[in-house]
Amino acid sequence: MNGALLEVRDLSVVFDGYRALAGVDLTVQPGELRFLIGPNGAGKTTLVDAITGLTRPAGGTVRFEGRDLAGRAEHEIVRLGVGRTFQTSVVFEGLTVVENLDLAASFRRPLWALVRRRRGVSDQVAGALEIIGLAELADRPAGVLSHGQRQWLEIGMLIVQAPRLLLLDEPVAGMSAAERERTGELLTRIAADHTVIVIEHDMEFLRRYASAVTVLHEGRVLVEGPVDQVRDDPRVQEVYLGRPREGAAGGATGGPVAAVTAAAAPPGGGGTE
Amino acid sequence: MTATTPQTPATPATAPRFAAPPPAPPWWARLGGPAAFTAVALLALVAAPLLLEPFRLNLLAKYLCYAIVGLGIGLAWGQGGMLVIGQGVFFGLGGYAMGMYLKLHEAGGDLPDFMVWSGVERLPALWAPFASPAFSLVFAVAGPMALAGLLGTLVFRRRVRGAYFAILTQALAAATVILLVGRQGLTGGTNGLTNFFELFGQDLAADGTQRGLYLVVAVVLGVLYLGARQLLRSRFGRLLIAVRDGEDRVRFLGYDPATVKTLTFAVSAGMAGLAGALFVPVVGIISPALLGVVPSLELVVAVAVGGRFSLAGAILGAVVMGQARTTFSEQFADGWLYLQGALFIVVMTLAPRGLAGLAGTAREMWSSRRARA
Amino acid sequence: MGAVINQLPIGLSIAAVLLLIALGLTFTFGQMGVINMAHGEFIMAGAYTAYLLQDWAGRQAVPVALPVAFVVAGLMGLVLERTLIRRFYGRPLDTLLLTWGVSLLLQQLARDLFGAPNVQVRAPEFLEGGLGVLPYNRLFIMALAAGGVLAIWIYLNRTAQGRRMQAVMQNRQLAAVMGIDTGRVDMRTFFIGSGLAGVAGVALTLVGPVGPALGTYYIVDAFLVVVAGGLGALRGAVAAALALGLLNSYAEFWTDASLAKVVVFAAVIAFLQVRPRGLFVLRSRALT
Amino acid sequence: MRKSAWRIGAAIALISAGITGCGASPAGTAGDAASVAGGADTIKVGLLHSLSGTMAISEVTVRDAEMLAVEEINAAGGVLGKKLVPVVEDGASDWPTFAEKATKLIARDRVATVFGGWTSASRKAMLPVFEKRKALLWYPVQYEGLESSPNIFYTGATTNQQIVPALDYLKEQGKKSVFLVGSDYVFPRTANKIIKAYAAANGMKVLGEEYTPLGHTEYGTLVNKVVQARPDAVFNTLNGDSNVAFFKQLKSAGVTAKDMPVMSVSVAEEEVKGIGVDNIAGHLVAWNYYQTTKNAANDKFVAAFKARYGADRVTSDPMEAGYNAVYLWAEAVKKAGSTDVEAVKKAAGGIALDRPEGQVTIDGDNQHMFKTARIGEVEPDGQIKEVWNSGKPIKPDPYLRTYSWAGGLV
Repeated sequence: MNGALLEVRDLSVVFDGYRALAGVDLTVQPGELRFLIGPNGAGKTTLVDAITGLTRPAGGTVRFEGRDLAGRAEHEIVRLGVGRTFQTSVVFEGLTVVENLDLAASFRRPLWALVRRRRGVSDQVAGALEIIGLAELADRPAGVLSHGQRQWLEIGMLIVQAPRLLLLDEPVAGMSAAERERTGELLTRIAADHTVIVIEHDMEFLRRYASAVTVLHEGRVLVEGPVDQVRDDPRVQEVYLGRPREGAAGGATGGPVAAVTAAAAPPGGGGTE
Repeated sequence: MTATTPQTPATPATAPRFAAPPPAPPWWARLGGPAAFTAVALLALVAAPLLLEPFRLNLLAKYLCYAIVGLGIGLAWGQGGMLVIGQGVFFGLGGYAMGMYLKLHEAGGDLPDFMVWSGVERLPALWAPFASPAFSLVFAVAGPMALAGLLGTLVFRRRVRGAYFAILTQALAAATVILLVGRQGLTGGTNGLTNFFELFGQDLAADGTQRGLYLVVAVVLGVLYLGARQLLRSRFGRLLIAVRDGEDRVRFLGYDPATVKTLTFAVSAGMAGLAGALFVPVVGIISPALLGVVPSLELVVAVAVGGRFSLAGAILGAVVMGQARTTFSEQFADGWLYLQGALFIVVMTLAPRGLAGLAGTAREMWSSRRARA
Repeated sequence: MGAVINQLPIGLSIAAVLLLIALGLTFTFGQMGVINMAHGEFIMAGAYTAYLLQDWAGRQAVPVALPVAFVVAGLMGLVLERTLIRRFYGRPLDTLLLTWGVSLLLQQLARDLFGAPNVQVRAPEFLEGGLGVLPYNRLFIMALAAGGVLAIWIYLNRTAQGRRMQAVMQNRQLAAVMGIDTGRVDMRTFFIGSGLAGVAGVALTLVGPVGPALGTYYIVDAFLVVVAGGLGALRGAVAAALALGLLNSYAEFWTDASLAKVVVFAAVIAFLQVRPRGLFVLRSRALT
Repeated sequence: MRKSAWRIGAAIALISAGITGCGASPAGTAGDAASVAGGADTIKVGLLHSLSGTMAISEVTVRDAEMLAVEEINAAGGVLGKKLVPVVEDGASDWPTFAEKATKLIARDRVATVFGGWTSASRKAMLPVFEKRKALLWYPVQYEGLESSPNIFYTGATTNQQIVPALDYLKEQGKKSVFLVGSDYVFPRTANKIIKAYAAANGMKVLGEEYTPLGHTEYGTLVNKVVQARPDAVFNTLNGDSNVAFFKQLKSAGVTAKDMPVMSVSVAEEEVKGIGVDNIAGHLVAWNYYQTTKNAANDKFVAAFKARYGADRVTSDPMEAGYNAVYLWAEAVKKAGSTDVEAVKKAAGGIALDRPEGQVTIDGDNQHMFKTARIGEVEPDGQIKEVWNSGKPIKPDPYLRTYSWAGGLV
């Protein structure tokens, strides 16, 4: 296990008595492109949240480059080199595209250095604009971007920060076919020189771009391995095609919302396979 | 994932979001207009002192003091999303620093008059440094900044924000007033500090002194405005807006929003403190009634009326509301509360971007019509 | 030691007043994110309701006014919600300023309708006298607060309407997706929250002044209770009101009334260092 | 930037225009205030009270009384053959506003004199304005003393005309111990200092001294402290709405006027209604005037006031003091033959008039009034019955120089 970039050991997360993660182990080596899949409620986003400091784990460890991430604030974890995107993209609508990128790129500057105005566009930002294909929209406010463009901008904001590990949460959810195509290319390009973990529901996308896959189910790792092997695993097939067990898991939170959530959850992308 | 996965970033209770998001491009940050600024500056520095009778000039100086506070509120609230309804506390801290200096100067080595009435026999140690005008002025700015820095650190680091923060600043204002009133021997109680006659050897009642003070206030306001504008156009300003619109997201860019907010809060408190220090010689009194919840809220409302997203709007609002208040109470006193109340409701409902926003909209309509013609 | 025991009922009665006032606020603030600065004026409306009912009910005005004031203040809240606040969902800070404007208007209106001086509401005979240090009117307020908490608990947990209200409180969008008419729920919430303020107003006529400024005396403390208790959490409001009430009474006993207020504020700040979101908080994964 | 800057520019221009527009009225050189005030056949006088805000409740009644006096004087032919024109301004319960409005009345409206103020804070805020501009203020409310500005006439009681007689009365009644309860501001703290000095010299015990913030309404703890201390009497300097809460909570704690009377110095007829007669009946108050005070001048005042403002209105001490102030000033102007501030001040000393409270004489030295102290008891009908008076007007002594026990106070 030595030399692993990310090592998650026996990680558990509890929400009001409901165990969203129940002892997850995950190891990611430098340079890897890892896909995380699983049905609704499997704990994929929770896992990413716990790694990036958004959610405090109830137990277990997360080590990044050998350093324990426990108890560190989100921004400190980012500064160690772990970047992430969100399912629903959150770019700063009040700022322009280039300002969004520039802000992301400046994160290692001391605060006092930020008091000076930005002059021009740094090479790094210009490069990222090129990669994500938003060069001609550089000076438009991010608020006018389409859903797909926002996701790319978010990825761009990650790239300029040069993280050693990228965590992308459903980057193609809600995208058109053409947008998926471009996102896939973007992903391939990024994965060439970054370590990336992608949460994805979309099986088509998965088949095209994934090599290694980890399947989560009910807060545990169900299977891990190359994409074909995972796809043929009977346990995975049971989870995805067999009896829908996520309803029971959701019910454990109790209260009206849980009832609502279980029923209201739209059929996830994972169920399409 | 279950449907509890991250929603769009707005739980109503905590997210400082706006139904009608501000017009995306920060137009004020990109339009350079030294000529226009110079015109306003000339009007304020040359025309006003020449045209206004001393009584009105003195009132304008008072409004400009409020405008300085408004500028700070615009920075913290309009740009940083931190609604402060305890800004009067910082204003008061600056005011008291200046008031203490003037009072000691007036007493000329004796005890200030109110201490004699309150049975204080020796000058409290807290007062001693304020015999120095330099210390008083520095404290007027640094004191509020330090207090805001402390409160900000305590509160923002624990991610208390939005409504909670607003309520805490409100409670701070209420508690400060009670403390000031209760420590009468030290602070002059409800009466506050008053009865000043001289500032740096100048007779405060003289028209010339008041004109000079007006100019000082106007220049300070102008300088602070330029400084604030510069700050907003910098990366820090972009970061501040980012914090306003998505504090948690900023964390994932590797910044600590608590630091950004605390700094901004402290800067805005420093402005309020300076305004308070200038206010005292202009108006001649500082008392707890000036820094409670109500005056603090009135300042915020003035900024809302002027336009919280625009620094110029914040200044405009403070001046307009100050003048409106004076005019109204001269005409019909009872009407002021109705008018003030109604004004907030109308502004918040129909023009959340305030006068500045209305002017912007009007201009856009005009220019688009002209473009069509 | 005698002081500790003596002050206990006084602390509890302060807590009861705080709780009565804060109960409505936890609702409107917790569920709808509305910081209703006009809540104090709904309290005032309740107090004036008792005053007006004296012409008809004489000294029984206070008990008679309880349900009437609930409806009167509730309707005022309803009107406020329908006409103004509904435009402001998702802008809590703006509602603060908006409702402050409303509160100024209502105060001035009260001045014009009832005059600036305080008016008198006579307490019913059966509330004269008391048990030891605890007067009957204090006991009445404590009973009222306890009754209010119980009624709300039953409403929230034992009725379909209450469950819908909880659902909206926990996840508005999802509740809407589920087919809950969130607009109706909001109306109901505001009606109940404001109505509780009216009830509090009637109770306050027993111990305090009845005048146009009535609401302003209680509003800051009430908000502190809500902040310390946590958003929309009934048990949080109860615990926070108890804690602040007791702290207030003991701090005042050992220092003075001015310092007690400062102590309470400092305590709330210190407490938020430990529990930034208040005592009880609904866990949410929403990213803000 | 350009656009926003233009916006401020436009606004400032607009405001400046507005200000200068207003300023175009009777201008002239600022400075010498009064002698020609109001032009040929009228004299302007300023009435400056809080008409809005927390103090409006009290101050409006004084404004009403002063207005009545102005109207009566005008109906009788005015002063020096000129009609008085009242200029009413709102102090808005805000001390800097008082200073601002005082400046306006003096410098812009050029009034001959100003009648105004209620709280000490408002007076302290106005004082430098009147002193600097050599103008004249008539202040109508009892206050804490320790002041004697050459530009202010004080028509309410100073401490030796209210607090000291109240203590004399309590002593006479055999009260050996008192508990001091007050709002946390200047008047109560000063009053209590005097009370403690008096008590020390007269063998009275002060069992406790408690202050509550202005507007405080939670008196459970304080009442508890009072009850435990078991004093013979309570000396109450609470202000405004706090009185309502205090008396209600005192009564519900089972304290009656019989076993523990409360002597109040800020509760007048107007406040009794709000407190509720049930809650305060039997307790004591100390003033110089009550609506029930028996004499011809008062019968006339009460009748005129009710005729002007409604039968349900009551008159009170500060109202009467404000009403007197206008008459006293008018008398001084007649005597001086001019409205010039210095002339009026010189003429004022020694003027004696029969007023509703009895004879009032201006003390030319400290510009306070000789006033008769009266202790009253609240009746079940809400009126106040006089139970004791000082027999003759007491010479004002704002610094208590003639009282040996008060030596260490100032």
